[in-house]
Amino acid sequence: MITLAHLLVLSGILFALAVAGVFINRKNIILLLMCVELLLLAANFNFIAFARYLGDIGGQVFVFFVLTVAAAESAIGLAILVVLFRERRTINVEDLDTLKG
Amino acid sequence: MLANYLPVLIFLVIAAVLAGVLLGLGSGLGRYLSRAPNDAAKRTPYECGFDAFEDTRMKFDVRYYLVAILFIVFDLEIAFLFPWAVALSKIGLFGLVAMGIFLAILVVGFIYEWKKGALEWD
Amino acid sequence: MLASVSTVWSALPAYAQSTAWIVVITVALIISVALLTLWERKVIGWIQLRRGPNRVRIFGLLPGVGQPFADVVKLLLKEVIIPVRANKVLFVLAPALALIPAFATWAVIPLSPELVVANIDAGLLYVLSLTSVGVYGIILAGWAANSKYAFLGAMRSAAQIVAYEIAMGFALVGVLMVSGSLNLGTIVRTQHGGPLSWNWFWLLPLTVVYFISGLAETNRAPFDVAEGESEIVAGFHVEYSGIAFALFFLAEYANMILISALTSVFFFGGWLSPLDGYLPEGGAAADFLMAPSFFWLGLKIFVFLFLFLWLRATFPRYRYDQIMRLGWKVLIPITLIWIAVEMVMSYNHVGPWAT
Amino acid sequence: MLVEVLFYVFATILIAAALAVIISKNPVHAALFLVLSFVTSAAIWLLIEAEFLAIVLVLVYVGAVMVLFLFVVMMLDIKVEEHRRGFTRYAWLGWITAVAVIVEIVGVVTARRFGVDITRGAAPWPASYSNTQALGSVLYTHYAYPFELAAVVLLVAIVAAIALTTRTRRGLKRQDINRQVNVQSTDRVRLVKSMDAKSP
Repeated sequence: MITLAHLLVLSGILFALAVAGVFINRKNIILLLMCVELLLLAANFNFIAFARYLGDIGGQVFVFFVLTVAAAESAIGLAILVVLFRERRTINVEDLDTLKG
Repeated sequence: MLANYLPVLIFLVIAAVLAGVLLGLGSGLGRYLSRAPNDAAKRTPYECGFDAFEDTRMKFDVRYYLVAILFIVFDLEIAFLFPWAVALSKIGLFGLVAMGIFLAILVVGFIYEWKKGALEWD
Repeated sequence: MLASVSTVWSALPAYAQSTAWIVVITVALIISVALLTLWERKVIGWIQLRRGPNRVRIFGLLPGVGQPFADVVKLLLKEVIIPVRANKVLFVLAPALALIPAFATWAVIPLSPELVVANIDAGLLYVLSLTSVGVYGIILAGWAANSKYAFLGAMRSAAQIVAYEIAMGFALVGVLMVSGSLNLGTIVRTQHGGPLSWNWFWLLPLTVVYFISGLAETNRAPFDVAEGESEIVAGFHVEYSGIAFALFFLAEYANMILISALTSVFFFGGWLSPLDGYLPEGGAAADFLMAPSFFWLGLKIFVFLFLFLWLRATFPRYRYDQIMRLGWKVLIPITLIWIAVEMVMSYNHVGPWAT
Repeated sequence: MLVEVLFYVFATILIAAALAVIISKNPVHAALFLVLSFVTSAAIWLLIEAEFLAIVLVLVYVGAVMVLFLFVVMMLDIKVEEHRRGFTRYAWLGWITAVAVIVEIVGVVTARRFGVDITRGAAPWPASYSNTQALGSVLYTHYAYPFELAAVVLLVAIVAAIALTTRTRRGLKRQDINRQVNVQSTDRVRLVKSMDAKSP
């Protein structure tokens, strides 16, 4: 029997790994975007778990919207990345400091 | 519900096993029977007989990315249409109008895409 | 004898029964693919006033029947060459990733009124998502080989498949609006009542769109620019040899059979009989012809497979920009318009919504 | 029983894949491990009977978003090893944060019970329950406004992607099908009287 605790702990571990990923890969935008996807996945786990165990479909509806926004986010994020790479030949976060005061 | 999904899992596993067995059997037999020396000429990537004089990775037209990006958006649109089509008989006129507005907004995007020439390949 | 087999069969647990069916389906698919390659070469030969393969016999049977089996043996015995600087793991993984979705999709296809391996509620979604996973085999094959032609071919194929998947998805939404269920068995059952109540009648534009997208999705002629021999040799699998190449080949042909089966299920009534209600009652033959059965699904699949081959023999290859234009500017608008038409029809209770 | 075993198997694969995503050297491998984590997540969502979302996750994320990621990673050919230099500077901070987050979450989960008994399984759905239909019957009615907002978000994504990436190139020859189809013989061929034609 899978219980709510199982899922919450699993999503917690996933979330923690994703946070660690953001720290470890803080120079490479594309890996940062991947870590953000993992973060959102962990959040979605919680929504789905609670939707199931509280018997409320609203949580699933919310996951659907999170998926939508996250997909749109990565679409635009990668579009920016492609344009950036064509202009600068780099995606290193530290080289992208033109807007720095 | 879960019992219905068990055969899907079994099928996925059997398909993977099939691929693995064929690959293992084929490459094992092939290596056992191969006579030709395993030299560099045999194992270089195909390039019409020339030596490869450039890196394989090259600059790609930005339209390839654009196709993939637009695919994400339209895929989501399709994902939103599925439960709607299934629940069509239950949600009545309100649901019909809601989807009408949804599609209208996205058709605006589609027309923009068309007018901007994002769909032209040249 | 038969009775004892059936008692043993029904004593088996459900998972053992489905495993047995899965093995049967897998073996049947592989044999069908072998025969399909022969049939393809024969049909195209006849269209071009040639004989096609006519040398290799098995057991003195029809000339040519042994050809695909001889091919299988040859492919099994050839060496699999892994090019230098290729990514070995991904290079080997790619053909498996192409093969798995082409086979596993069959789990949800209703083969006869009683027989479907996995009677899942979201069958259509499952089909669509496995189709979209099939792209990975192609992308990885092109990238892992570290060859220019392979990479170009892979990117072309991937962009093309992705573009036509949208049209495919929209066409399926049209089917869903009629049937109101994602379960493929239910989709077939809602079409009962003779050929004119099958979905193609009210969804004719979507039927055409779906079949054309299916052609493009399987990278078949006339949409086979990815492997246009005159341009980039064999496309994404140019570096593959022996059994690794054979797996891509198997996946492509299994996908053709799959698309034919799906077209029959979604638009042509699957296992329903086209003669239902048209023959006089009584008599074993008439009963068989009017009853829904696997026979009818098989016949429909065969017809669509023939269409695949016929189209290949007839049409010249499209140019890449023409393919993209057809997908984005013709097929997608048609499906969107037809969904709008269906919305009006369902509101006014016309056609399939009449009850 | 089988469900539990499958849950543990998938959960292990998921965590291993997520770990591989954040530490792998090659971005293509990272993307593929991310695909693996999405697939196993979908399997776990299926185990708790969120059928529709599980398959949509595969359809949209594995089938579309990750394809775009792979396109970008493969075609831009980003050499990550260079960017990797000096990543250890903050790595310890990352791991500490990770451990802290895990400890916190486990603590919160065991201490507070969210008004449900977290050690018990969920009540099974009735036999006629259809996840997709249940979702559909609220999504377009009760959640109609967020639903329309989703359309606007997608519209913004389309517009932004096109505005960012397309630039018009001049001097290209394009095929105009209408012109080709409507061409008349007089547009292409000019008949002239031959000088030495004998008049009949």
